[in-house]
Amino acid sequence: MSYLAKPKVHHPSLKKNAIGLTRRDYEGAISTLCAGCGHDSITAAIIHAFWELDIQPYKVAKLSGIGCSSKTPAYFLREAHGFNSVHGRMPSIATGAGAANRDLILIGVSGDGDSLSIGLGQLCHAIRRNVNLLYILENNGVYGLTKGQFSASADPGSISKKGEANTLQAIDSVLLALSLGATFVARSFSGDKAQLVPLIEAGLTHKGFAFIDVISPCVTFNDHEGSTKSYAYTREHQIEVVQSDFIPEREEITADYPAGSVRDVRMHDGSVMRLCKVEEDYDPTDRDRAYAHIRKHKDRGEVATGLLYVSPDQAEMMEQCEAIDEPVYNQPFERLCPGTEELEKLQRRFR
Amino acid sequence: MSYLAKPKVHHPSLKKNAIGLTRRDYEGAISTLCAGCGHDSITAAIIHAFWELDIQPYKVAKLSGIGCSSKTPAYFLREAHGFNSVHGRMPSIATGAGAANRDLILIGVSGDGDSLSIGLGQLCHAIRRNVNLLYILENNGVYGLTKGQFSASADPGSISKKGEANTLQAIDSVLLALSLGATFVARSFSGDKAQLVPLIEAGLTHKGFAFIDVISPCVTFNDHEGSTKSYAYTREHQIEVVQSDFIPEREEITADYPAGSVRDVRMHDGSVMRLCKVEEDYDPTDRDRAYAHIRKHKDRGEVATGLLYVSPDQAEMMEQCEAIDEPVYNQPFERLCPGTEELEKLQRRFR
Amino acid sequence: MTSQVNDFAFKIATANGTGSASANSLIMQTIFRMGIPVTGKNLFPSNIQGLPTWYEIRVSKDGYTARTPVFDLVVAMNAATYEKDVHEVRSGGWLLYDSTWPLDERLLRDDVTYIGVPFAELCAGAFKGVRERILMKNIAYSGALAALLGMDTEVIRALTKEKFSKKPALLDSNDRAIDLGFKYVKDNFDCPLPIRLERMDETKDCILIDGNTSSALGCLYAGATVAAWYPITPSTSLMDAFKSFCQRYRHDAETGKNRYVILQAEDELAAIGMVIGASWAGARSFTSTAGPGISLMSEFIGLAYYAEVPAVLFDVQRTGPSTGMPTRTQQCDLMLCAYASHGDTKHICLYPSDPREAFEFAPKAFDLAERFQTPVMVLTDLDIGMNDWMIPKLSWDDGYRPDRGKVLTAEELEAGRSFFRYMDVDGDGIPYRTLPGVHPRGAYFTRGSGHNARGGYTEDADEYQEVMDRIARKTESARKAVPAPIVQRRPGAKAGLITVGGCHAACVEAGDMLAKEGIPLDYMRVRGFPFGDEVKEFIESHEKLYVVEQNRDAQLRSLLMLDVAAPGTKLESILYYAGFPMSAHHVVAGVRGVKEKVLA
Amino acid sequence: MTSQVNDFAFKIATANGTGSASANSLIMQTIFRMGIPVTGKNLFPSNIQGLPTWYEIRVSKDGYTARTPVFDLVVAMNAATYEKDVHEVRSGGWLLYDSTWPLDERLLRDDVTYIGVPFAELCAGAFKGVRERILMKNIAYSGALAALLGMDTEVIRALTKEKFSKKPALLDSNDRAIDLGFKYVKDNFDCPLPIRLERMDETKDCILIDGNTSSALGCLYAGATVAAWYPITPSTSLMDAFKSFCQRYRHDAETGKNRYVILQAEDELAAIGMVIGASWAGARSFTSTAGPGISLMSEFIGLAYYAEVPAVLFDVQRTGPSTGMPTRTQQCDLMLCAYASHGDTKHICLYPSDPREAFEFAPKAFDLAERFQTPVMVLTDLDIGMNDWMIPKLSWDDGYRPDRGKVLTAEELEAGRSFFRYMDVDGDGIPYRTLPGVHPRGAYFTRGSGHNARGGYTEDADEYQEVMDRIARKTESARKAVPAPIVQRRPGAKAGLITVGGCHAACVEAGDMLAKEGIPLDYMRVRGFPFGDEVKEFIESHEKLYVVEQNRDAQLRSLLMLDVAAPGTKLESILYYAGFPMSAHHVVAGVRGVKEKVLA
Ligand SMILES: Cc1ncc(C[n+]2csc(CCOP(=O)(O)OP(=O)(O)O)c2C)c(N)n1
Ligand SMILES: Cc1ncc(C[n+]2csc(CCOP(=O)(O)OP(=O)(O)O)c2C)c(N)n1
Ligand code: SF4
Ligand code: SF4
Ligand SMILES: [Mg+2]
Ligand SMILES: [Mg+2]
Repeated sequence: MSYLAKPKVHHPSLKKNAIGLTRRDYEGAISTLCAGCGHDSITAAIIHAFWELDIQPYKVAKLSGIGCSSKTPAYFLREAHGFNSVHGRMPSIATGAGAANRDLILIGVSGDGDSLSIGLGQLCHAIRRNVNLLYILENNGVYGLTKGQFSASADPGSISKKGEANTLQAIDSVLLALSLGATFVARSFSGDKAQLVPLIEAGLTHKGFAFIDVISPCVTFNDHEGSTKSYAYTREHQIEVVQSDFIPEREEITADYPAGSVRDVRMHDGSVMRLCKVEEDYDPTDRDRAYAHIRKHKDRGEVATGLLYVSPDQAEMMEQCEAIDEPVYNQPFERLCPGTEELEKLQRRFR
Repeated sequence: MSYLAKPKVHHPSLKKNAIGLTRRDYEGAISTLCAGCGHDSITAAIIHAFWELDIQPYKVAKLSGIGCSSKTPAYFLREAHGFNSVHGRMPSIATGAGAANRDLILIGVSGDGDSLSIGLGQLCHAIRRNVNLLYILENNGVYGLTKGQFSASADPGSISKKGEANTLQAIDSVLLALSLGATFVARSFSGDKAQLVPLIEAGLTHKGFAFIDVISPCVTFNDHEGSTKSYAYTREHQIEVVQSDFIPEREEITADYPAGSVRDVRMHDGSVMRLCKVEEDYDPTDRDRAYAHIRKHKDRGEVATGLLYVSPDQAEMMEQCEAIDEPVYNQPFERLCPGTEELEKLQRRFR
Repeated sequence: MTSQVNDFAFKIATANGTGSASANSLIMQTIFRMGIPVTGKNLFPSNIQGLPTWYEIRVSKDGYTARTPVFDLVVAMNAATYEKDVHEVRSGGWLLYDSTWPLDERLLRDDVTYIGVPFAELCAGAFKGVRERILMKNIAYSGALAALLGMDTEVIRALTKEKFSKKPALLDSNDRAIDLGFKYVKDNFDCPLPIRLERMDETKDCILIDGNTSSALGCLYAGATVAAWYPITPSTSLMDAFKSFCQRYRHDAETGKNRYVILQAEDELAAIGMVIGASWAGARSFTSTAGPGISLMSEFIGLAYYAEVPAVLFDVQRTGPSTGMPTRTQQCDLMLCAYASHGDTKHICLYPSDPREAFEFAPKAFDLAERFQTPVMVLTDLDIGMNDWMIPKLSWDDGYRPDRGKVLTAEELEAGRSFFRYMDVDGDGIPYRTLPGVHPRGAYFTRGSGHNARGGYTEDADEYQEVMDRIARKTESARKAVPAPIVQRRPGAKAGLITVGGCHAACVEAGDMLAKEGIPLDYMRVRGFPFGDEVKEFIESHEKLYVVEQNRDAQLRSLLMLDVAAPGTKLESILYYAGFPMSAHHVVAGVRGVKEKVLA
Repeated sequence: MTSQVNDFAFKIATANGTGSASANSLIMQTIFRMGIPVTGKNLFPSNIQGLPTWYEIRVSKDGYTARTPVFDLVVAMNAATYEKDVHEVRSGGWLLYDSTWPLDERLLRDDVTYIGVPFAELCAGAFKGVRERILMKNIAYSGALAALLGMDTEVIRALTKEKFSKKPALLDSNDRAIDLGFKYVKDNFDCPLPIRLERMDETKDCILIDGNTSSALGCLYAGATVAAWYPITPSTSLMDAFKSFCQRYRHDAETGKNRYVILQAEDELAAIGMVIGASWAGARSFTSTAGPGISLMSEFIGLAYYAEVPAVLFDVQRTGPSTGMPTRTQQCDLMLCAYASHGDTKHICLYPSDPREAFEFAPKAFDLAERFQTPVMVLTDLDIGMNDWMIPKLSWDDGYRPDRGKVLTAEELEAGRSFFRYMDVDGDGIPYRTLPGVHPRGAYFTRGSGHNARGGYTEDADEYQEVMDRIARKTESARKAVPAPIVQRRPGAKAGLITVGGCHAACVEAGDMLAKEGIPLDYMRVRGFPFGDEVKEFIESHEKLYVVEQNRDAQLRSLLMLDVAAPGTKLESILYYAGFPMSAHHVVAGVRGVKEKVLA
């Protein structure tokens, strides 16, 4: 049983954030995942991001499906409500929760089996709806909890622990999301906290569906030689195509970057995602070029990571529904029920 | 009630094909769809294609889900088995049928509701498996049979018959298929039989999953001003990016085209798909360029049609399974059951 | 039948999508406004255009609203079903047909009076364009019927005026079409027929409404704010109605914002997931579907049951199994809804008998769902949901306030009130819950996996069982909370009639018929599951009980045996499941049949 | 207990993923090879590494194989559950623990003998590397047990040799670890304990096997060629086993091609769809799943029922509802499997009681599915499926030929034999079917929507009902075809014990115990649904019946009431549903409890 890997960043671990909470206040139950599981590192990054963003834990709702990855919401934000639903159906739960209470800060955690096999339809449609949700796909290429079958993200030719080669095409969740019109698409690696934390922060700030696919090796069933989702393989083939830094609203922006190399994307709440374009020809606000770029790396056997695409200004679900600004779930009954008189009037129609 | 639109091509309609059958022999029950429904034209094209390919109707299995489109398998090939399954689940039925009897010629007909909403997951995974199946998506942007709700292929801003504008992103099945590694991707228009027939012929010949999205206007619920799936709109915005002609194996190929403008793609059975590249920079064997090209037209508000991408040599499902060449369903029992002696031996393991 | 004044039935045969619907509702409304009790049953195909469709209208001065299979008059406007339709006329009845074309000799019956009106010809003369001629032909037969049955032409005029107030052109052509039919009949036949209408005063406190519309209205009044659905016949019009009501009553004029959210999901699994998510977050949320949807929702229904999340589902039943006959009615999901999902599960079900109860049970369903923190199923059917029923006007109590159940507020939590999600604090089996985003002390982890009374994950045998046993107690206590059965006793009755839902109308009528025959029967209609004590008592107090329902496998009988230990030996099934609404004739024949069987 | 030779139970507590599994099976096999009846129950968590896990071993010279909750000895290797484990030792029993660290005073019981062995210390001395030390610690305790219980060291040696024949290094360290434990105990305690093993000759015609493996073997022998599945505990190992059997027996050496297709589907809906598609095309096809899968398959199951397509489903039941406790056992899907899907549906179910019947029922399931053209469910559970059972060797009749049911061949069709898909030609309710791709005259359109006897689409009331009634007759006739119940009568018995599946072992033992107490009970174990006449007769011939099952809501009792009109008043439920396999103690206590209840 592994305890939470504590964040490795460099300030005393009991430092308080703007609302007076330490990172401990953002932790949850002790993880029951295997020692070294990538998912635990992602949990640590999530804790760090919420802490840095000064978010009140209880304003958050944590949602998941079923799988080792889907267990992780129990391991962070103990003061937030959690909903460990059924396999592959977290997106619909999140959609409903967001519809009822748009003030909730929604974070969904899923796995590649949960998201790309049984849950593929719901994931695609949540993207289409642009539900205001941070969706983290903890991608290890296998079904961990059921002991290591290939998932739909397993690459063709990747070798299972039993030694079998996968023959099927892999579903690349990032390309899929781009094809479906996702408004925030990122990919990262559980072993790269420095990259992951700002991405999570940006995702939480993004208004709409923020999709982050995180390669998260399964040490027990898919971290061996021949696996393309192992720590070793990912370290070798990961290429950060755009390095991003998240700057919360209140901090004013100091432009100490060599001109040209930097691009700021302003999120709807005024905060800024600062993108240092590691690669010249790359533009993370151009969907088609982003797509082509990722494919180009893919063809080279590389895994492009970073904030791959963002379009901060598209209407999220509740805006499309033209819903009131307050949550609908606790509207006073008087404002919901037309009452006797109206019923009288109304019934003239039915005579 | 509309009777089958008879093929409009120019030879006497009772001409016999190589196996001595007339097009009548490829027809089915009388359509019960609305007069003018695009689906009926597709049915006519299917009948024509099977006839031209000299296929024995009874060797075919016709599969569908639920919807007006899914009713159409009853309207062609009366001598073929049909399976009108449940809503959105035709791909799994087809996968199973193909696994049991790989000699079956499988054709699946579906609608945009059937394929892109409830059935999205199964469609994507059938593509991934490269099931040896011709899949025709009769795309009208609405749920016809349930009276005109928007489907997932309805374009943002498209106006419903009730006058409401669609706010959601459209799922473009062709881009989706390309992202998922589909090996044969085409788009056509029910009103363009000359284009549709050769595509169906090529699709039937393709070894693996052949996907054809056919814009097929719903005259009753989505053929009005403001709809982007109406006859008028489609006629105006359809652009044939690659004009294709199907040349069955036995006919030798006469190269009477201006050199350079033509490209032949040889299908696994020796037949040839002749592509006249209407557009210079287009290469239907380059997945990424095809994708970019389609997007380019989309951004211009155009609908690219034709054989958009083909890769004839990838292993279809049964090859990936390394299954025997004959169907497995009727293997002699002796070859399947190890018998008493083996059972004796085997059980030593369990002592 | 003795007198035929205001007491007969007729049937109109047309083709789908030829605009006969408006003609039929015109006829219905006219009779209704003449103060005469009337019901209509629409028998339509699973098709958009061209297939045969029938509309049955029953006029009953005694106020019987059940379907009757005996037709005094048939209007045969569809050549495709001509032969079938001629056979449907009762001996001594009338057939109204389009005499533009000569009638096939073989279709002539000498026990039927044929009334030929050259509708096509008349309309060809009076209207331009194929489409309009087809439409007007159907309006014209309502004119003919007006003359034959003695409808009040003033009422008709008034109705067309209201209907086409904004479309003068249409108004004109409709009126002309009506006159065509009316005049021709007046001039060529002596009217009215022995089956005819005479003004009454029986409908002034009633309305004509379908159950999907009234269910939607009930959800609006109950304060439902989130609805998620996937289109499926015959439930689609429920959500359509809810949407239009919301647009009218929940749209904030100034801000232009909506006080509701309706989500068309990608399928039924997503729809129920959205409902559960919304209910979990505190909204009154519901979905509407039909049998196939309930099957697909099964896994999620089990989650809501075990994790104790409220949810309201309307199952507008249609003929099963599988796709079955989507445009025919049945009561075939009774067992499924009561026990949906794997593992030990049991669900609260409500069974409205008509659109009025559908309206009343909607708020009840939300109250029960939130009180007992569990899914509640409201089972109607295609007949209740899509046909126009004559019912007493709907009424509403402005004093009604939703029962949101045991939800701890931020204040209570702030005040340090202890909270363990699945603990039986009050001894009623119902735990307290909290909503997300309200207070740190309210936080807990909702899960469908094993959990203990404190809400923690568990694989411990005792902890698991403690929660399961409490949930069982909770569901038990719901017996007292669901609507009690309707019970009517008749002097001298030894046996009883038991039924559910839309069979009510047929059973009431059958009860009267049987009583006249000297077979008085007590009557009980169950309205909620699990069944209350009254149900048990009624069964115990009779030696023989006829259980009337619309499915093949006697599902209501099964529920009675399982839930209140009704001895099967007592329960004689009367089943009708061919897809049409139940009629009194079926019930009477059934009772007689059983009696004979017993005697033999 | 009087004698403790070959008649005791012990329990080993370790942590998940520390390799204790191999130690435990070594112990099991040693006892088994000593000719002594033995069973093991593995109680593992829904987790991959680190959580507590227990392995229970029961030695029974009388051959009782049910779980017993009374432990003479507990091996406490997991500090996390130390306290719990100490309490599990029966009074007068023994506790074997790792004495490397001093024992917590508070855990000392004076009615228990503590046997301390410094496993960690011993292994630290003997092995290098953390991982190996942890693993070897677990091997070492088997050595200690060998000494304490008097296991035959020759047998152990032989076993390790076989096991590690290809890994000499591992063989060496294993043997050394065993010696460590063995020696230390020999040197420090007098061995063996009063609870000890002595060679017998009771196991030579038996094997140790789990039900998932034997089910898979049954499917292989039945000639299944297409399998589709989605991973889910506890059914996953069934498909794993099927795959490895196929690789061994269905792989064509020359061509390198496979005479089978196994598809890992994207979910359970797709899995059952593939099975239905494959069966429709003529293959013997099956899926394996657990409760949540059956819920998700519900819609498709209704299609197969109504369109009459064969399909075989293995439901390896686990503790529900919802996700429930995936690694605990229950019999909680009995009702769901019998009636899955909306509309009127009813399914053939088979209930094997152990791995041997699981093997035998597999071919039976395919025969029934193809004979009756309908889904057939084989219900096992986690206990049967995943635990090692001692059963008589499996046997096979080489004369067996699959019953492919009424399938018309190309020749028959060519010969002009008329074919109407849904017509009752033979009067047995079973129509003829054809396979796609075989012959033009065989063509028909399979659909879940309304169809008539000729296979055409219909919305006609009579045509629809004709097909539904025939299907009901067909299912009725299946009563005679399913395996008959096992019935055992005892002289002087007035009451009876009824059970299903894996409860058999506990009921057999309980029957003997109760007989000794002077309460002789007749016994019936149902094996197939719908129930045959023998079931009805057994119930009618007893005034009181105890129904033993592993679920909260008495689902078997419900099925008996619904399907053979068993009067509820007769049926007393004995329920255990906390997740562990049923034990005789529960049954005996249950019977006594009811008797007391009755007396009181
Ligand atoms: C309906 C249903 N089917 C199957 C399962 C079994 N199951 C649990 S987790 C899982 C896959 C998990 O894989 P993934 O989502 O990648 O999570 P990981 O364990 O790899 O993090 C499966 C198939 C289930 N719980 N529910
Ligand atoms: C499980 C289930 N849900 C809903 C329905 C109702 N339904 C029938 S067809 C259909 C949509 C059809 O749309 P599409 O696939 O686009 O076909 P079209 O009629 O437009 O050709 C729906 C929702 C159903 N039959 N089954
Ligand atoms: S099995 Fe794999 S995914 Fe699951 S906890 Fe262990 S390492 Fe992580
Ligand atoms: S409703 Fe639309 S899709 Fe359906 S048949 Fe009519 S035109 Fe075609
Ligand atoms: Mg995974
Ligand atoms: Mg459509």
